[in-house]
Amino acid sequence: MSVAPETVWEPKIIGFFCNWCSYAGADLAGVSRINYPPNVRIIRVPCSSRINPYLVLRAFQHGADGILISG
Amino acid sequence: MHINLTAVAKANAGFLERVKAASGQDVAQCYQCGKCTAGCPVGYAMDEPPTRIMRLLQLSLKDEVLNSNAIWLCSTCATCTTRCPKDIDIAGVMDSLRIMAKREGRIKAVRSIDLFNDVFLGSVRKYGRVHELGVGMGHNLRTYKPFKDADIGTGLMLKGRMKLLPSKIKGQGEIARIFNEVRKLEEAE
Amino acid sequence: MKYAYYPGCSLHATAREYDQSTREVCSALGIELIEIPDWSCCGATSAHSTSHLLSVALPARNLTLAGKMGLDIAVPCAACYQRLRYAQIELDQNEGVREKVAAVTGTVYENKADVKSLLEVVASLDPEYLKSKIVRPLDGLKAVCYYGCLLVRPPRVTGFDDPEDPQTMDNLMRACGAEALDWGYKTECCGASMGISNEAITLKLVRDILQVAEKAGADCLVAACPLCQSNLDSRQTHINRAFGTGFKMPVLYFTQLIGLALGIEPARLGLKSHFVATAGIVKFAT
Amino acid sequence: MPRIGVFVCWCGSNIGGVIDCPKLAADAGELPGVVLSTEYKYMCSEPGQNSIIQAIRDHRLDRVVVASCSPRLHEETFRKTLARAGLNPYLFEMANIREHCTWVHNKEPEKAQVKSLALVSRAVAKANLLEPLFPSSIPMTKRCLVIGGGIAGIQAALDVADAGHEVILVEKEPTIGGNMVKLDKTFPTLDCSACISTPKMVSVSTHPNITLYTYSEVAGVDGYIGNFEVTIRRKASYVDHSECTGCGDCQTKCPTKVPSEFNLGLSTRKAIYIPFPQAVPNKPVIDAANCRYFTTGKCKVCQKICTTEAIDYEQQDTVITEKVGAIVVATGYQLFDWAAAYGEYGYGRYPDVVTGMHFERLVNAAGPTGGKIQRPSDQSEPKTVVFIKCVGSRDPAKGKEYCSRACCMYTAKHAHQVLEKIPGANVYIFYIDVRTPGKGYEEFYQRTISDGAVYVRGRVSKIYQMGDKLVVRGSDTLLGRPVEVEADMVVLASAMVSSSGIQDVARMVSVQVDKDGWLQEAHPKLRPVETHTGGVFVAGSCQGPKDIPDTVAQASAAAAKVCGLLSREELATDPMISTVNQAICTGCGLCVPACPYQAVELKTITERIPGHAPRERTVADVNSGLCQGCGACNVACRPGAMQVKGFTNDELVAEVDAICL
Repeated sequence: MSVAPETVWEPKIIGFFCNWCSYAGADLAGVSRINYPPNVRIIRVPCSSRINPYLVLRAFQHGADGILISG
Repeated sequence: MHINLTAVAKANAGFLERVKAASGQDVAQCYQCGKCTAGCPVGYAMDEPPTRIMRLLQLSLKDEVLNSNAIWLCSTCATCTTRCPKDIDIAGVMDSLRIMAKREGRIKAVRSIDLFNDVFLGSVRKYGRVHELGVGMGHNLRTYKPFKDADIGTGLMLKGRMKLLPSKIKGQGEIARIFNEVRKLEEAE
Repeated sequence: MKYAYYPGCSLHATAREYDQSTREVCSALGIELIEIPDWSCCGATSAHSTSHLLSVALPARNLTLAGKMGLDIAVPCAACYQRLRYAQIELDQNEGVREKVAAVTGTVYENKADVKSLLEVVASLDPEYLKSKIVRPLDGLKAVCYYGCLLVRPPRVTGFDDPEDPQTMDNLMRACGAEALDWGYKTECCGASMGISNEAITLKLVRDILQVAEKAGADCLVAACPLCQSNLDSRQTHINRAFGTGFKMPVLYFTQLIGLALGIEPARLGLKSHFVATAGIVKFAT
Repeated sequence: MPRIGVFVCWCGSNIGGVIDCPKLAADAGELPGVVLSTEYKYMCSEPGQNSIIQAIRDHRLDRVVVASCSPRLHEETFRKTLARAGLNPYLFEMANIREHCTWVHNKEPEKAQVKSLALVSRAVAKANLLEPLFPSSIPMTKRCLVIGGGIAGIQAALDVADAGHEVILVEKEPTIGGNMVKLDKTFPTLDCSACISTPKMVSVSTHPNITLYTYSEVAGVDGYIGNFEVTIRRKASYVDHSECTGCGDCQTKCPTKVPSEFNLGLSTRKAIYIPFPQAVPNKPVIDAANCRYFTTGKCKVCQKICTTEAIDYEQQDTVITEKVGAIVVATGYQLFDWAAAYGEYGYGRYPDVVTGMHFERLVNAAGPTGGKIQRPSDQSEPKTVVFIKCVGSRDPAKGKEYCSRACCMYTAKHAHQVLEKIPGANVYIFYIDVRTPGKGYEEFYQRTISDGAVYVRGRVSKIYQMGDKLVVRGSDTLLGRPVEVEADMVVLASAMVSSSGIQDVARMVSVQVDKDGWLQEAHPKLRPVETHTGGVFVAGSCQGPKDIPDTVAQASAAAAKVCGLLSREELATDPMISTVNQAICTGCGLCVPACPYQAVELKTITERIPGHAPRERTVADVNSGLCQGCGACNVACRPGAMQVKGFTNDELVAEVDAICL
């Protein structure tokens, strides 16, 4: 990806979060108003075992700079 | 050096009961929250602040308690008593401990306070009322600081607030009788 | 209103102005004080630090004398008040003590006279009546009321006001037109009992009280106890020397301030015999 | 083409105060498939929900996306809204723009605006692919298995049985009663433990709805919620309990003495024995490992004396199966093996250093000393007794990190009992904190102090024997001084740990064991007696250390959950589980080991293709009762035959594509 020198580069991070633990954890971060950078966007999965490697590759293909798998 | 609680309990058997009988307070109820020390105006100057006095009592550590300067420095302001969550009259316990220490001749810690009491009560005994000038000067003489507070004393005198001579009451004999009888009764006990 | 008056040793000497102002104010307000004939010392801290029995027996004599008068007792001195109250409660509730006291005094105690502090007595007047008597209100005077220990503690013994935030004196000051400031040291100990025997501690305690009063913006401290008053008033020079401070805080009896508001001449209230000059306070009475 | 409605919620100022909701709605309106995009102050409110229903009708919507809070909060709410509008509730998707966006990016509103659109795009992309889903149902076997016959198991069994359901109660010991029946008195009321627990034990044995298997263990659990099949191994007792009258003659005459488990070795029992007089069932078993006949081939005294010919040396272990719909695990606790860990307390080599449970037996009127507190070493009455709390508890170095919760109170009770039974006794209790959170507990503790117990704050560093005294060396941290006591007896409040067989039981019922060895409840606060395995519940101290009141309360709670389950004729299952497209399944079987719930198995199907002879083929099959919808099989499946409904490959890929934009 090309980065224009005058803009600050911001990574795009896709999170795959287990509904039962880390998704709830991200909810808790919200309830607790814990600010974090808006670069991460979360997709809910029923379990971290549902995350297919293909999904990770697909995300990279579509412009993601980092993947956060949490479960 | 470990405190041998077994030996202490044996050596000081009955001490806790005597404190309880004299003060009417059950120090075992103290749960060491520290509120008495926190509010004590004199706690900062004590070797064993009130909370520790209570703890030492719970373990029957008689010498540590009766030799402490704390029981003499206590100003009897009763802040501790007023705020104690377990409703222990800590100031009352301090009174009892002072009395016990005096009877056992353990008054080395803060001799001047005990002296003051002696001089004060001597004045009451003699005249029925306290002669403030006499007490102040008597105390100073016996603590070898004859001119302590002389400025205040002089000030009071100049302002007509210090009587040079004591006033004696008519019932002075009754007062003397009270002192004598109290002593007799307490010695008998 | 008629009371047996127990001035206590101090009011006959170091606290003569308290005695004077008490008599003036009570007379002006229609409170008749009849001094207990041949009253004796209550024993104070020294007695209860030495013997529990002595600390009850000495006040018992006075309670009995007042009982004979058929009057409740008004006590201006906080220390005497607390000792008399304590003795009264002990004699009422503790049969063993009652018997021993009878043995050492040779008199059987009968609970006839109730013990009241002078503050309580004055405060029991109808506030409207009191206000109607005010001729020179203390407008603009900022006062901090200092209750000390023995008027309010322990509450089991005293009980007429809140031990943490008493208001009796504050209300009287307000009735007199003064502003009674809220402050944090109303009931902190001033260490008067150790003033002679352990002055270093007393100086520190008084310094703290004066400091808080000054920060609160007070023009003067108001006391209801001869030991507190003389301690707070007379030691300021020593404190300034010891701590490098510059306190000049007038310390007045509540009776002196009420007296001023009632229009009584300052001279008759003993206002000239203070260590810290009270002239600045007298000016407020307009 | 689907007709999607997007509803952006302001959530008052929670969302609306950070981002521009009308702009988000307008931008979402441009997304593929969206025919309506609007916003409202509170979407979850009654008027908000009604506006969705109205929009579904007015705009013929067939998919709904709500951009608001977390689906964990309101997914159920809006699914019901869809159902009220006559739409399949699973044609719904949520975009979490509150917890995951405005609440955490409130200082960067522009970036939050961009992110919220990405989150809505993801939801819309998924919504385009949503299919209607339908719950299926499974039948319910209206019987309950209770594993463990302590007070928790007893209470749960009685409650379920009283509600009219059949209960199978399995206990591994020869009697039910567990730990509670060994105790002397219970805090804070000091009522006799046996007196309140033995009547319950009798009720179990006489209850028409309860089948009791003592001296038995659960050997296997198959099936799933509503349809479990349980294998129970009944250990040979060598006594035919249908013939035995429980007269006890055999036990009297038996020549072999071994330490009594019930009395923790403080007394002996025979090789044929009834553990204690009030045992249920009140029939003996033969301990073959110690029986003279079994070890030497000679004796048979019991057989000779038995008038009903109940002794049967040929008896074998038997295995039975039972079908149940629900399981309550109530396997309880045991005491931490302090002697293996605490060398400073003597590694168990000082006979007068005992545990709290030993003390219970020593102080119990029905115990080996008739209730006289005596030192195990010389049967003398101890005059100075030291209690040490937190032995193995709150000690991550030597024992467990957790607090065992009951010890503060039972130690206070023990101290009270010493002071009551031994005049002039000195009692010292070494503690770190005193924890008394229960009704009447603090009052009881204070009463013990009034009784004369001296509490010393500090851990004991060492115990050593000196003559006939045990020197206990500790410190008083309140004074900051080391102290020591010359004690006659030391009682250790040793930690509660889960029963030794817990791992096996947990594996059989597919319940997780936590880091400390306790069974994991589904939610520590809101689902305290349920587990992550449907139909399996926990009761009592198998879930964590507890005292009797909490144990009984939890047992009744578990029973209430069981009764709720058994009251149904059949069970609706969550439709968001795995499904196999058997047409493309190759039968490779990779999904079978991937499944943590044993929900997938291979089966043979017969395919009939016109023009061909029928042929048999192996394919995967999902048991909808067992499947929890985790999707591990979905990932393992190479041809893509296995799909979790609601989280299919296509749906997730669409989500990834949309969220990356």
